[in-house]
Amino acid sequence: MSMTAETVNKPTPADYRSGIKPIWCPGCGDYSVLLEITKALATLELRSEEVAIISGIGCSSRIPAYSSCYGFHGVHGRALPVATGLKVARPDLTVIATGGDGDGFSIGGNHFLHACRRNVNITYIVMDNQVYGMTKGQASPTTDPDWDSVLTPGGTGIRAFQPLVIALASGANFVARGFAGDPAGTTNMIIEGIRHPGFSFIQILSPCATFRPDQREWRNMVREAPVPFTNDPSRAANRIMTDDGFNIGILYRGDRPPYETGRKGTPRDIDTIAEEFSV
Amino acid sequence: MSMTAETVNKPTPADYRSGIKPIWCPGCGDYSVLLEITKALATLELRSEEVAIISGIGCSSRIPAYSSCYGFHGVHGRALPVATGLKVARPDLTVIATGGDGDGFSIGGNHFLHACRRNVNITYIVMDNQVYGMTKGQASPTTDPDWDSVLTPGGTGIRAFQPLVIALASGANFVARGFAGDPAGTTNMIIEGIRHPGFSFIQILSPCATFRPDQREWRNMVREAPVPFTNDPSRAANRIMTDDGFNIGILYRGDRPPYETGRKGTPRDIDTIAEEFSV
Amino acid sequence: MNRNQRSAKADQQSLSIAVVGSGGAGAITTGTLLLEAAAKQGCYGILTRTVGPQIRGGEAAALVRVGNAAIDCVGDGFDILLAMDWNNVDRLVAEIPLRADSLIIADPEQGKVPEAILTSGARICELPIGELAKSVSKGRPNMISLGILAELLDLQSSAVNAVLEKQLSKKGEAALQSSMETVQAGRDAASGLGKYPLPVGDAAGGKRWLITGNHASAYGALRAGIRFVAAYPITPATEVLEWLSSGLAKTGGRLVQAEDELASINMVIGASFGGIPSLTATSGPGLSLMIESLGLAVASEIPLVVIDVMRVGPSTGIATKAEQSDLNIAVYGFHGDAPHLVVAPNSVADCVSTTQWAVHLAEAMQVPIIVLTDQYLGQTKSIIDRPSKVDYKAERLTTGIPTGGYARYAITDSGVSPMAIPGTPGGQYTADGLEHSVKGTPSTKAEDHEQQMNKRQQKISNFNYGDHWADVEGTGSLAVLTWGSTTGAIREALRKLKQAGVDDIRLLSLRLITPAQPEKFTAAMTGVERVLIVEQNHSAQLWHFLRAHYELPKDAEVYNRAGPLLFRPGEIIEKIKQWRSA
Amino acid sequence: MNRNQRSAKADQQSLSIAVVGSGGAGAITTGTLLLEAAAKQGCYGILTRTVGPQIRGGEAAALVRVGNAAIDCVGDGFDILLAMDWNNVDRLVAEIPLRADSLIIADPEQGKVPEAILTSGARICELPIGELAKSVSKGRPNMISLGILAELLDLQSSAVNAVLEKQLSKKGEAALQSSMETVQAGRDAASGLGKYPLPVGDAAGGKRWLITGNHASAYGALRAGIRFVAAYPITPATEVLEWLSSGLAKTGGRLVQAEDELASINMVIGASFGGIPSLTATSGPGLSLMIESLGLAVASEIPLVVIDVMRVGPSTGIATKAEQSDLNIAVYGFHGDAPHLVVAPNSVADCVSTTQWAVHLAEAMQVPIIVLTDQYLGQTKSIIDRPSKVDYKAERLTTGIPTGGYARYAITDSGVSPMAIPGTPGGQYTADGLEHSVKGTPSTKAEDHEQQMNKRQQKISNFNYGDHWADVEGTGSLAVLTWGSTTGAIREALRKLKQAGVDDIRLLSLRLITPAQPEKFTAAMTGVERVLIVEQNHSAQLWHFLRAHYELPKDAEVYNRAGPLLFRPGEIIEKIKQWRSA
Ligand SMILES: Cc1ncc(C[n+]2csc(CCOP(=O)(O)OP(=O)(O)O)c2C)c(N)n1
Ligand SMILES: Cc1ncc(C[n+]2csc(CCOP(=O)(O)OP(=O)(O)O)c2C)c(N)n1
Ligand code: SF4
Ligand code: SF4
Ligand SMILES: [Mg+2]
Ligand SMILES: [Mg+2]
Repeated sequence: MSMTAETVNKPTPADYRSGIKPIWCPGCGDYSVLLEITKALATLELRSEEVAIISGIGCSSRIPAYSSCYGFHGVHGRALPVATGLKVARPDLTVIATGGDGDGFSIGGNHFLHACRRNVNITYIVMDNQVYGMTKGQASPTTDPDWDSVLTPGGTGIRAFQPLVIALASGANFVARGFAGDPAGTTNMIIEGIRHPGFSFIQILSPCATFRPDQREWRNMVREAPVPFTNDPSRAANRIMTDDGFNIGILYRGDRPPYETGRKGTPRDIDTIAEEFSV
Repeated sequence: MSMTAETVNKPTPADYRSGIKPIWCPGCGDYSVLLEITKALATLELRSEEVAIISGIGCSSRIPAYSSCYGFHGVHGRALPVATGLKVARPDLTVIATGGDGDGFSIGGNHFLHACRRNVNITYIVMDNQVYGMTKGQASPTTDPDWDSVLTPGGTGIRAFQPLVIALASGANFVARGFAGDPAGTTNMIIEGIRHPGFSFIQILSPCATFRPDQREWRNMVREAPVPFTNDPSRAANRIMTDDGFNIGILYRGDRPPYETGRKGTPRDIDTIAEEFSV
Repeated sequence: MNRNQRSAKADQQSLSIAVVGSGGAGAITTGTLLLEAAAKQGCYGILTRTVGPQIRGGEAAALVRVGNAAIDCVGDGFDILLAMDWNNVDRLVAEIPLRADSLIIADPEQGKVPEAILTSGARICELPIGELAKSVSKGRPNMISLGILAELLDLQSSAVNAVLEKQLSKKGEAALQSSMETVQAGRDAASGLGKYPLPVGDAAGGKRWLITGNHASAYGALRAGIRFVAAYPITPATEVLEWLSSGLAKTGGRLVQAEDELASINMVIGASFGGIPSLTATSGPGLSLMIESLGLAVASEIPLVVIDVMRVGPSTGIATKAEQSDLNIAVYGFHGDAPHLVVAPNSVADCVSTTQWAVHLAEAMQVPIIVLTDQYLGQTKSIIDRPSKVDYKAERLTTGIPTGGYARYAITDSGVSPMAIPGTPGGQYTADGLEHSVKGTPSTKAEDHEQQMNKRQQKISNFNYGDHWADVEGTGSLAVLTWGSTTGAIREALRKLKQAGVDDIRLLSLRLITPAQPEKFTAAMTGVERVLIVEQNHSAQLWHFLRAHYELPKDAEVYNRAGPLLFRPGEIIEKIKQWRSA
Repeated sequence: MNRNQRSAKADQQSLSIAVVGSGGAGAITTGTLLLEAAAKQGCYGILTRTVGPQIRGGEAAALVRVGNAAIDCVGDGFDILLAMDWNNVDRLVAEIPLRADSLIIADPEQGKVPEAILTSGARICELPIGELAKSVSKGRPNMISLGILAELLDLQSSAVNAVLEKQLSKKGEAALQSSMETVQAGRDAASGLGKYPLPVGDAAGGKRWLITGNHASAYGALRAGIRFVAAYPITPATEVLEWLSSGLAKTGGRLVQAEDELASINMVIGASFGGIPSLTATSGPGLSLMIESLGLAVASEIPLVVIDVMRVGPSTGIATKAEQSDLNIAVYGFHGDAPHLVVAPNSVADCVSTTQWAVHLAEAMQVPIIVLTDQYLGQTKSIIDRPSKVDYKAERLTTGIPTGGYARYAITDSGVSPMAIPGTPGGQYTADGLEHSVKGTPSTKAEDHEQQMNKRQQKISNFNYGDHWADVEGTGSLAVLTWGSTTGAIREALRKLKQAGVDDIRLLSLRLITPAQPEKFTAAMTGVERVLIVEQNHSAQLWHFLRAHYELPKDAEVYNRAGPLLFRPGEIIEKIKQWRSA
């Protein structure tokens, strides 16, 4: 969608959709997340050419091309550094990183840690289906230890990764958990995440219809978090470490100043700079 | 040191030293850590040929060659996967991974997360000097945000990484913080770490005499943690998140069963297995 | 190893059948059952599946080719196209060439035959597949389709029933009964359409295997002694890892799912340092991530095997399709000078023995080896002769308990130094990626570097690779040079040319890519005046590699094409004719 | 660009001085001050430092070579060795060849002259360096050493005092006074030893720069318009990043320290996608980690620059020493077919303009480029002529506001498609590492793959690289082919041979490694019958590359050697003599 001067009406979510048909399976949670993202962008009335959506590889990582924003579908696990470079170099843009639990927490885990620490003003949305969808059903870091797969029969035996706790422990400035099937709540947390300065992390439980049919049950398991968000990271961490993974809502809002990307300096003449070499 | 049948005396720390002279600067904390590791091995009376010390790249990562155990000095950031592969394949060995804060938490951060989760029975000792020593003084993840360096003048502006909190949040089974200049305490926590089943993580504050002369002050700043260890990870995390980084001691002992490396199965004849292909 | 023992028949015949349908229609099941039934009747054959970009529910085609002798490539065209529907078939049509004498079976309910299909001029025969399925209780269109094809191909009912029984064993008697009835309904409907009789070989009777290249590689690795695997899933290599997961469990080995490929390769290094033969499998993007640590394995002399199941590049490329474009990275993709091995099987059957050989070579020389297969070899289901037992084993030169100062990287005649396995008293050393002395002590001295570089190079240069370095077939003054999966189409082309009286062309299919074998090459090429190099990639990687490392005749031409369209024998024949008369 | 404009003198002379001492002795300071004072007097020169494995306090040597014309390589031997002590000097001795007519200055207090030094037969002169230092209040042995050398070389006091003043500006007047006195004490002590007069050029007077190759590359990048850098430190590339940190701050650019090289390359991709010319610098191990994402930049057509300051490989190798062994990985180290650029400066001065050119090329063709320098070029302090201004700029073909459907990957004559920069309305597209149509939509079709592969190849094949692709110097029927830092020694060797009457040898130093330029090469090589390829690595990577991509005369020989011992002109002369008469 290009908003020229004539486009004076309020944008609609459809304005943020490209014409490309998703490759997702029927019933995949990612359809809802795509809708929620476009709704959030429409509500914020952002110009689609000033938004960039950056992803890695996975079913969920296909999202950029389905939007009418600028997009980058990079390699597996590297969405966050691409988004970081873009935002630091171009602070004027709204930068959103998206992807899956495998992309973000397995191969991309280190960037996740450091993006939280660095606190660049971007929003990271992970569609967590507790499985590698695109490679046809292996355990991801968020998969329960006893989930059976061909690669790890009987389960990995490894306890599930806790993305929200790690985000808090590493310094993310905004932390929320949503459910794909809760359009209003999820749209709202995306809006708030984009608005919040610094690194905002939103985990969205997004069922994989094909490899995790059991996740159909999620609809009945999620509930609003019983208490409102806090700005105390250790309290927030404590709450999340002791919940069952199905409390949804904005859980933490911090006030660390975002990574200082505005450094300008008065541009000096290159020849003057070079004088230091002169004998 | 090879302990043949004749070697009946109790081993001494010197038995665990190779003849190679460390390349470290005078005053480097890593000398003490080397001594503490050899003391722990001697106390445990482990046979040096049944111990493997695995590291990445950095001043601190040079340790393996200074020991008389089997050693692996791999590439930057990958000590933990090497150690994991070795221990899973050879559960009979005692496997210790060692390295620096840059090696372990910057380039190696993802393996740190996943090693904690996986909980393989190895001990990971990080000599934290809050700097890249080997590359001559750049900020590491644990460096304070305002520490000045040529690469990041005026500081990185990024808050310091909290290794112990991340270890707890990811599932490490034993968590301790030591100080290189506290031989008795540190030796003891290495002994306990090796004894404890599962993944044991020990952060040792180990001053860099050359690039962080300010760390000479650490001697006066460390103190024993005011409360004994807990087995509740969120309580431990809470304590560490609120301390000043100078409480030393064993802070957490968990009871998650270690990664099951003993899987054997009755070895079946390969030809029998192949029958599944037969038409 | 000269492969002339492979089952070749004077009059080899084959039949190609494409079954297409949108997701859920069951085209792949139809094709698979067809192939299995044909196998029971003594056929050879292959099934390649081509699917749309969707994870599930997209269009799909089962491309089956069956015949009376080993089949190692897709055919020139399809004899029969059975379409359960036409959903998005335009995305697949380039892979299903039809001729005027082909037969198209279509369900009129599914709408008009698409333009792209019509242009072939093939005979169209409309059968109400969907209707027919509904005529049987719980009948499914894919079983009607199987019945139609069974009838056209004269498949024996006993063979079809046997595969149905196996397929439906868990679904109960009623499901089996319904399927058998549906198949019969399909047979009845097709009874008047003419016959495309199956070119049948000898009855299989346990002499054949139905296997993919990925399973074949996995099995070869297990047979050679691999007992540790670190895994990170990636298309089209995942099945190697998945099969080994259960294979290792049955043999006392271990598999760890890693957090990424940086971890998986380093886990493999750790396990192999511990004395356990170790492997991982991946595809291009994963191999790229392993490069740094593969260099570590070279420097520290740790044996290991990486199977790279190639897909279309660069970058993410086309994950589900084949290309031979990772030769460069496999051979040259290390920083510094890093002598190591690269081998490539050239058929599904060859995946067994070449992977087995690879394990042997890695262990014998304490070096990393990359095995290059591709999506075609890896994922094509193939009926092959039961592989003969070759006795390549993982045998590493280790130390007993050393007396006196042990030098891990000692200079020896072969270049291979006895390796101390942790646990061995007196063998303690530190493996290092830093340049080092013979003892492993880090060194910045030029003489140590030179000595160790010579050693690393010599141990692989001096090794005797025997006949297995290449398949050399035929004689004559012309030669076609190739490697990997492209070999299949060339073999078939040359066989057909020979039948047509052209017998002055020899085939050289390189199995050992690096180190180069110039002496063997020269011997194998004696008398050759002109060469044609055939490969499936855009920049002619093999050709450039051969130029760099071998002496080619001046008259050398390259015939290359990027993936994913596989070479067909007819194209090769065309090209060869043109080349001969040039 | 033909480099014949470089300052060459009829009678070029040079003098080599080694200053050694254990850590803290200040050998490097002595050498640096010596070089700077010589620069003030109009000399050209270089200082290479060689240090032990220790981080601090290990043995160290400052190897200074000064002369009356540009110096681009280490000399054949040392005229003077000044040893403040002999601590671990055996680790350095291979780098300090002495002749019988060399002068060794040693402090008798530090013990006997080591055997390895004695064998040269050089004249030994004992001076009580330590004692002398103590004779001055706060006197330091390295200032005595500077005095000794100043006396031997006839360095003007004004020049020495000027560099001391600069060096000690922050330490106050007393320190300066003491240093000057100490220097004088050194001068006095050396007064009877004879003279090794400095071969002086014209007075510098602002016409010269004292710079390392790493700073030169960084400066060239900034000059071309680089405004974003992602950094992960690694020896010997860190100084490129460090200099750019302050350089960018002064020009409104930005630098981010990344968590690893996987991050740094992807940050660069992100920033460049945003329209900002972007760069990172690394060495072999880091380059290995960037490989996967460099392929992404090729597929998604994102311009970027990676400077690889080569060190000895494989793996961690020898981090502090030079080798030319990353040619293979730079050229071939991508999975899939991934057309991209590789260039290599061949002198410290050339680092400025070649890096500047590299930025221009990357931006002009929307392609990643690798700039190969090495530890010698990168870390050698060199007195060069002030670089002339060349006007290579970052100029990217971007869209205005597109009217109608914008196709990011449109097929154009040049192969370069206008790129929409985020913020441009109507230009929205998704950059993708998956194969795609002209619009960027993922595609698994063979025709899209072929079209995009052709485009990626053609845009770099069709570009006009002008004269800058290589330095071609001289004429004759013999040619020496080389690249990078090795060029310096060859230039000097050929100049000396010419002085001796041998003028049938031309030099071809390749600056544009890939894509190959066969037409220009053929033209440059007209009349050449024999070639000698010289390179600093173990497996002759350049030679193999040339074989693969160029037509070489049949009579081609390679002279290669692994690092870290740099080629000296005398060795090249020897080799050439032998080769000519073979
Ligand atoms: C370097 C690399 N390794 C492996 C892969 C294969 N791969 C593609 S997507 C994926 C995992 C996807 O899981 P997730 O991120 O959870 O996304 P989902 O498909 O579940 O949405 C993997 C392993 C790859 N593309 N690149
Ligand atoms: C892939 C790669 N990138 C960068 C480097 C350069 N490097 C060597 S050690 C090091 C950091 C060391 O810091 P740390 O781990 O804290 O160890 P220390 O020297 O402080 O003990 C770096 C960046 C490398 N060797 N490999
Ligand atoms: S496989 Fe799962 S995650 Fe992927 S598209 Fe299908 S339902 Fe969605
Ligand atoms: S640089 Fe620092 S960490 Fe490295 S050896 Fe010296 S004191 Fe130790
Ligand atoms: Mg997922
Ligand atoms: Mg450190």
